Amino acid sequence: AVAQEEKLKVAAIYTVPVEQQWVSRIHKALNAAQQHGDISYTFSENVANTDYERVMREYAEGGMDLIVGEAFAVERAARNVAKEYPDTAFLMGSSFGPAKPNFAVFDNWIHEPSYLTGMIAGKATKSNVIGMVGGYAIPEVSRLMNAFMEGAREVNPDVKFLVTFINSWYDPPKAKEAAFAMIDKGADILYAERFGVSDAAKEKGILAIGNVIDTASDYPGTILSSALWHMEPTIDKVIEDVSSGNFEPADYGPYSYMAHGGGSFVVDESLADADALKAAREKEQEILDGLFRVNVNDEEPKSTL
Amino acid sequence: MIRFEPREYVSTRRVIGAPVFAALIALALAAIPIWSAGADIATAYVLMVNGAIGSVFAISELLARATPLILTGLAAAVAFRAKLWNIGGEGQLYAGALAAVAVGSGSLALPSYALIPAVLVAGALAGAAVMLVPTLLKVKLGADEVVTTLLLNFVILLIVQMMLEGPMQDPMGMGWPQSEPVLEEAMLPQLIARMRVHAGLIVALLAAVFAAILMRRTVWGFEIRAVGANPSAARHAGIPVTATFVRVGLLSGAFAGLAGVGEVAGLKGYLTADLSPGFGYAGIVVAMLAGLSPLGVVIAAIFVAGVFVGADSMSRALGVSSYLADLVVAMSLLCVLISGLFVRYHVRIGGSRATD
Amino acid sequence: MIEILDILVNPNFWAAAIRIATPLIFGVLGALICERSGVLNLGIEGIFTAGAMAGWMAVWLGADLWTGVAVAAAVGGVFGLLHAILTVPFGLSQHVSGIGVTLFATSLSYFAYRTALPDVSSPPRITPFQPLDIEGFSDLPFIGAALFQQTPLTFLALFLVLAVAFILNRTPLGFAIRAVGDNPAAVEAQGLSVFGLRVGAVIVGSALMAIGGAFLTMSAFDAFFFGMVNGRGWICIALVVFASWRPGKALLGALLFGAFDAFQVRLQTEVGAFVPGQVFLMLPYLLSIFALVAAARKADYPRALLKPYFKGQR
Amino acid sequence: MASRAKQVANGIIGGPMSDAPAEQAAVLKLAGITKRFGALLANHAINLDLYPGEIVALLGENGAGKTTLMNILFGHYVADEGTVQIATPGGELRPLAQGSPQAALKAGIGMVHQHFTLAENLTGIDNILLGTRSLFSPFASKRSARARLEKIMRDSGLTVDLDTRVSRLSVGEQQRIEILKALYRDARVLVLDEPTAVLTPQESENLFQTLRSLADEGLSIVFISHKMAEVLSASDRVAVLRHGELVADLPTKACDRNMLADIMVGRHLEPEARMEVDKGPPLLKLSGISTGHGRDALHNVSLEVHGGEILGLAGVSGNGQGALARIISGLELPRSGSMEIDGRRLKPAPRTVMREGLVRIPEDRHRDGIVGEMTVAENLVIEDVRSKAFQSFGFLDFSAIEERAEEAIEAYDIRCPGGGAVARLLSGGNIQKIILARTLDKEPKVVLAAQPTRGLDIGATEDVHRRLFEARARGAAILLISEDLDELFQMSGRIAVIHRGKVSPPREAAGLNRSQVGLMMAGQESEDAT
Ligand SMILES: Nc1ncnc2c1ncn2[C@@H]1O[C@H](COP(=O)(O)OP(=O)(O)OP(=O)(O)O)[C@@H](O)[C@H]1O
Ligand SMILES: Nc1ncnc2c1ncn2[C@@H]1O[C@H](COP(=O)(O)OP(=O)(O)OP(=O)(O)O)[C@@H](O)[C@H]1O
Ligand SMILES: [Mg+2]
Ligand SMILES: [Mg+2]
Repeated sequence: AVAQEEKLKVAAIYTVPVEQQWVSRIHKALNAAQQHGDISYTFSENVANTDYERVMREYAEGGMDLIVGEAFAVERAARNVAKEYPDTAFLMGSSFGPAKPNFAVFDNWIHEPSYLTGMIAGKATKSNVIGMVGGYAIPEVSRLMNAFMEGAREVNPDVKFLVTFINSWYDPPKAKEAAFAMIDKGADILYAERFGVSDAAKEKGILAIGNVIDTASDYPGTILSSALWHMEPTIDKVIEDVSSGNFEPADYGPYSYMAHGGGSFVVDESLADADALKAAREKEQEILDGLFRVNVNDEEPKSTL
Repeated sequence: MIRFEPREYVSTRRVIGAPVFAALIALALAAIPIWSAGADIATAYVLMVNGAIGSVFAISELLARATPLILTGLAAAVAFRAKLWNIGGEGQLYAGALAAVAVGSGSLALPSYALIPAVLVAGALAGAAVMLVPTLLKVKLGADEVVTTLLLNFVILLIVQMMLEGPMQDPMGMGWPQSEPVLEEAMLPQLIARMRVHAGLIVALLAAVFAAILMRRTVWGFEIRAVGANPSAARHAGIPVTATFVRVGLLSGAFAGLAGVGEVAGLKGYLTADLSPGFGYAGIVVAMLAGLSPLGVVIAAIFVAGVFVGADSMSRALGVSSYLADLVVAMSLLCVLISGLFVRYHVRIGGSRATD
Repeated sequence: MIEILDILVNPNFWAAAIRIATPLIFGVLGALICERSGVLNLGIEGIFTAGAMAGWMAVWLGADLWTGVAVAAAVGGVFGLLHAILTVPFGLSQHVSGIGVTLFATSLSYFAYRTALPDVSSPPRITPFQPLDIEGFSDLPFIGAALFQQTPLTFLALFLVLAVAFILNRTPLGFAIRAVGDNPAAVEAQGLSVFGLRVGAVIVGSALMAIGGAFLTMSAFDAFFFGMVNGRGWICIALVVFASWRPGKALLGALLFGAFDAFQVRLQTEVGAFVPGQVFLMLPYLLSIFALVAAARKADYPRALLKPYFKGQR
Repeated sequence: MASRAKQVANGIIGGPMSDAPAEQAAVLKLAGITKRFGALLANHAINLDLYPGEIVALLGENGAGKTTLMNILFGHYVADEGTVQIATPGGELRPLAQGSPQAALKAGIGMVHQHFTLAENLTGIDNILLGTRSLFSPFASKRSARARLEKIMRDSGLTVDLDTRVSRLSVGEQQRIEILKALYRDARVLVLDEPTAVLTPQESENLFQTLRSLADEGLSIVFISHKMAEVLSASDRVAVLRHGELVADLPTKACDRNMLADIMVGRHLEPEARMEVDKGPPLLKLSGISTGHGRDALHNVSLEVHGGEILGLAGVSGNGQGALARIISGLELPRSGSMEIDGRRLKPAPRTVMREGLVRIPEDRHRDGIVGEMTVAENLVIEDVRSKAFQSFGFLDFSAIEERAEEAIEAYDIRCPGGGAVARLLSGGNIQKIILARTLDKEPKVVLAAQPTRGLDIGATEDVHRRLFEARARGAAILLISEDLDELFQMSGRIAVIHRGKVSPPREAAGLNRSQVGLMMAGQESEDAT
């Protein structure tokens, strides 16, 4: 066993509560690492924009070895603070690149499984209308939606999409209303980028596609397929690098790829069409083998109905 | 039954002592949530004080947070003096921030000494313009300003979102709803190297002194106080009531707008829709804690900021839920608010009821 | 144009409007009762949050749904009592006390939630209220689809509109509340307790607000989220003025707001590509302001609103 | 009878038993009532008994403690010392719980407050029934209550439309509702605090007739008033308060006007001698002014007020005086017609009329006259803050303001702790003095005095009259709007009457008598007066 003092001190800063899908994955991975005894972990959630820099500095001053967080919307402050604490390693979710000397980045690169869920959904829709409810049209969201749409179109060229952004990361009742509206317009499959969408699907007895986290057990019989994000490979890798003194301000994004186990594709086999599943599994293997690359498209997706 | 008898004479010791005592009570009460979260109470207090004033960094953070609160506090204080219930500080703050970005992110190529004033003026004007709408609706059409200012907060925030996702979106922002950064030349200088406290603090303090002089020493201030206390007598006495309301509205909005400028051009460098964690609303509390006195606003803002920053830092150091900080702030506000009673009144419990 | 008509004739649209309006109906009735007695309650936003949290938490801990509603109401009543004590016997500024209560109730709810559930990574869920399917009624052509997709809480809200209107306009209690909001001295001179009436009205009003919050976690959704109230309380404050302090108009205002919101969501999928969504989101607020301006001259607001009453003081 | 001996020993003029039948027991007994507000002794060891069927007038200067005493009786205030006893319907005296209006109501005390305590958003009947029934009774059937009220209205002559919202009733009607409130609850003691302050002469007359008939039925009545005439004509007994002490308790028969005034003020008052001043040129000229609609309208009003003249405008309140005063004050523009001050036609606005030398004493001094939250000094300069005397470059000149305050406090005998005192805390008379000081000291050309002595005691009234005479002597044109015929005849050279928004041509006061004016106020043109 490693002695208490030698444990890596890791802090995380989240701008939203830890229940929020995206953040929950980081939180979960760090909690797991703590459970293994690799690190000691503390975090601050729901940190307001103005307070973000102070929290970063407090952690840096407090002798943290590694600080994990999201630089989105606090990019400038995060990068400035990092520069001032060169002995601390920073791993930040960011749409931009890493920066010397100590600013590493990651992102939820699960466009691959998203594509696969699209293939399942494209076959499953009968009305040929798929409803998609997102938070904001940022790359992290658009990229996955576009991959999903591409996957669906590959197996079903007639499929149409309804796209709504609720302009909030966190308003389930609103997301639910948006989903209801899409059902009214004929959507029979919902792409659940936000909390609340699957609830609408469940209530109306239609199917939903999960994203980032696995909610199948919360909505039995509703979640057809999900593209999951696993932060563990990224976190484990960065902990290893920091512990061994090999930390580099690199892009840890690829550790979210399926090949590294950072993304996975799950299907409720009792709900999915067997042929569609077979096709998707084949495609999954191609991706893992490096034979197929899913396009990265950060454009804002638009309704096609 | 509780009875309140107004004091004939209120000693300075009481005026200062009561809120201090109340703050201590609030901190004592904070022991309950700290304890319920399973943390050590004594350590918590040490950490809290340290987090608020224990280092240059802490003090800088405290002042950085107090800066917008002073300005939104002033916005409420001057307006409330005239009984113009401006609950729209939040929206005006965002309008100020939006204007600061519009002017400061490249549309004007000016050297620092010209660009900074331009940004400040733009922000103040934008805040003032936003407040002008409810003020005019009130004086011309009799629409209740509590509601109109409150509703405009939402409208402005939506406009900000619209701008951030549309014309003012940072093309380099990867699709994030954020504005282009404010130019280096437009940024308010930092007051301490590598610390966040910025020249916005000076602006805020000047604004407080300005408001204090305006209210106490000028004809306009006299007129504002008169209109606030009794508009019909003021009108009868020949004071231009409508003009006074408009003046107060513009000033109040301008202060809140400046708060937005400080946040954008002093701290963040660009605008996002989550710029303010409710500074506009907190300003109302600050103003009332200060008894609507402009200089009192400075003290109240520093107090509120200190409690927040200290409790926030403490919660982090102890690994207690960071919602504790907001809770301690709320409890302090309520306690200080109540203490005001003991300053103004003898509080008698029971009372001398002769018979029953 | 056709699309817009399509939306309006769809019963699901009206179902959504009623659903969105329900928490607002509770909130606006609560705020209306407080204000009719002369007390502005800006604690509403926090009381919504506390109700949402407490009601949900009770159910999550094993209580049945209606007990959860009762718990929410009780918690709302406690915060109402706090606001009432600060503003009625203490006579402190109603604005500040209200905002203080909002800060307090919100932060306490969040703190309590997080302290009780420190390690959740996805929000725990309960089984919420289900639509009230009444045999026969649900099959009615339009109404059935619009109304009977709603849960019992919506029917409670609609019932409360009638109850509050009835109490205010027909019963001695209602007359006393209206009188204390107009001229507390009148109530005192008739041997009634100004404090009792106001404190009671604020407690009851706050309890209703909290049920509005509970609707969000126990009917509209099935879990508690931070920030889920999201300004709904403030909207109610505006709606009360829009409604000129009348329950019937309050219902109308809430429905109008709900309809706008539902419309906005639906319109976005139609024309979202051309008009920013925010424009639609703005409409209900702007409409409220216009309605307010139009109604400002006529409204007979409670004359004693915001004015503390001290016995034996002038 | 021990109490009487004590009162006499205390130096009180007269005694409670002077006129009341000796064998009759008191319904109400106030004993040793003392009440302090901070350092102020508002009531000091007051003993007062009340007997069935009598009408007692409570007299005293502003601030003498009359309202305080009655508020203690009714439970709004708690006395610091002393007891209140009230007889049960059986006639037995029982102590009354203090500080509880509810207990007072239950014991049979009814009170009509100086400021009406009516919820204006309710109808008359709902106001009357407020608090009479369980709050939690689900239905509010008013049938039996209405029947009882109708009987009370018939018996007392206090008729009023019970189903009209109070906000739409006239003050006289509102007062009737107030009295009905007490009668409906079977009051045996009725207290009226300055009931006639806002009533017209006719309304006052009716009121006292009603009160007399109620007293004949056995009701005991205490009323507070500043008007000597009505005290002398309507009461059986007079109690006088001075500086919180009961200084006289006499049968009315034994009193006369001068004697009461002297007891009240504690010194002898000389009525102001009327001296004639030469009439100058017309300084205020209104031509063809029309405005408004309904009760508060004006129709083609033309008036000229000359320098050195006081023109009295008589009229029952609510016949357009308000609109006229607002127009002359510059608060409102007329729909048609014009106004000239000293030959200069102008668009009325508060500042323009003041610039031309017109000053105004507003009808409602608390609402329009002073800013209660501001200091006496600030209220003294409020009309002139923009003048060079009190500011330079927009900054207030505090020493000038202070100096001005000291001078005015001295000159006008404004009783207050100093210029820094908050104006709200001053008595009505002293508030009026602030207004007089800031207006009359400007040596105005025109003075608009609207109800300048309403609610003021004799001393303060005399003071106002003296100041107005002084202004006239300096050549000012004074328009005096009043409902008080005594005042109008005492002050005015000419009198005009306003009725339903029309103003009669002014006539020399000397050639008019009270009943002629009274008829004109009621709308009857008296031909013979010319
Ligand atoms: N006793 C009652 N029973 C059933 N419905 C009622 C009752 N009283 C009122 N209502 C209804 O409740 C709604 C709301 O009443 P609201 O207070 O708005 O009426 P109102 O006519 O505006 O009141 P008011 O007459 O006091 O001005 C109305 O539609 C009214 O018909
Ligand atoms: N609640 C109070 N607090 C402080 N002082 C008070 C209060 N009520 C009355 N006073 C003071 O007590 C004194 C007596 O007041 P009160 O109202 O009884 O006079 P009054 O005889 O009714 O006068 P008026 O003729 O003007 O009505 C006054 O000096 C008044 O300022
Ligand atoms: Mg009504
Ligand atoms: Mg009095």
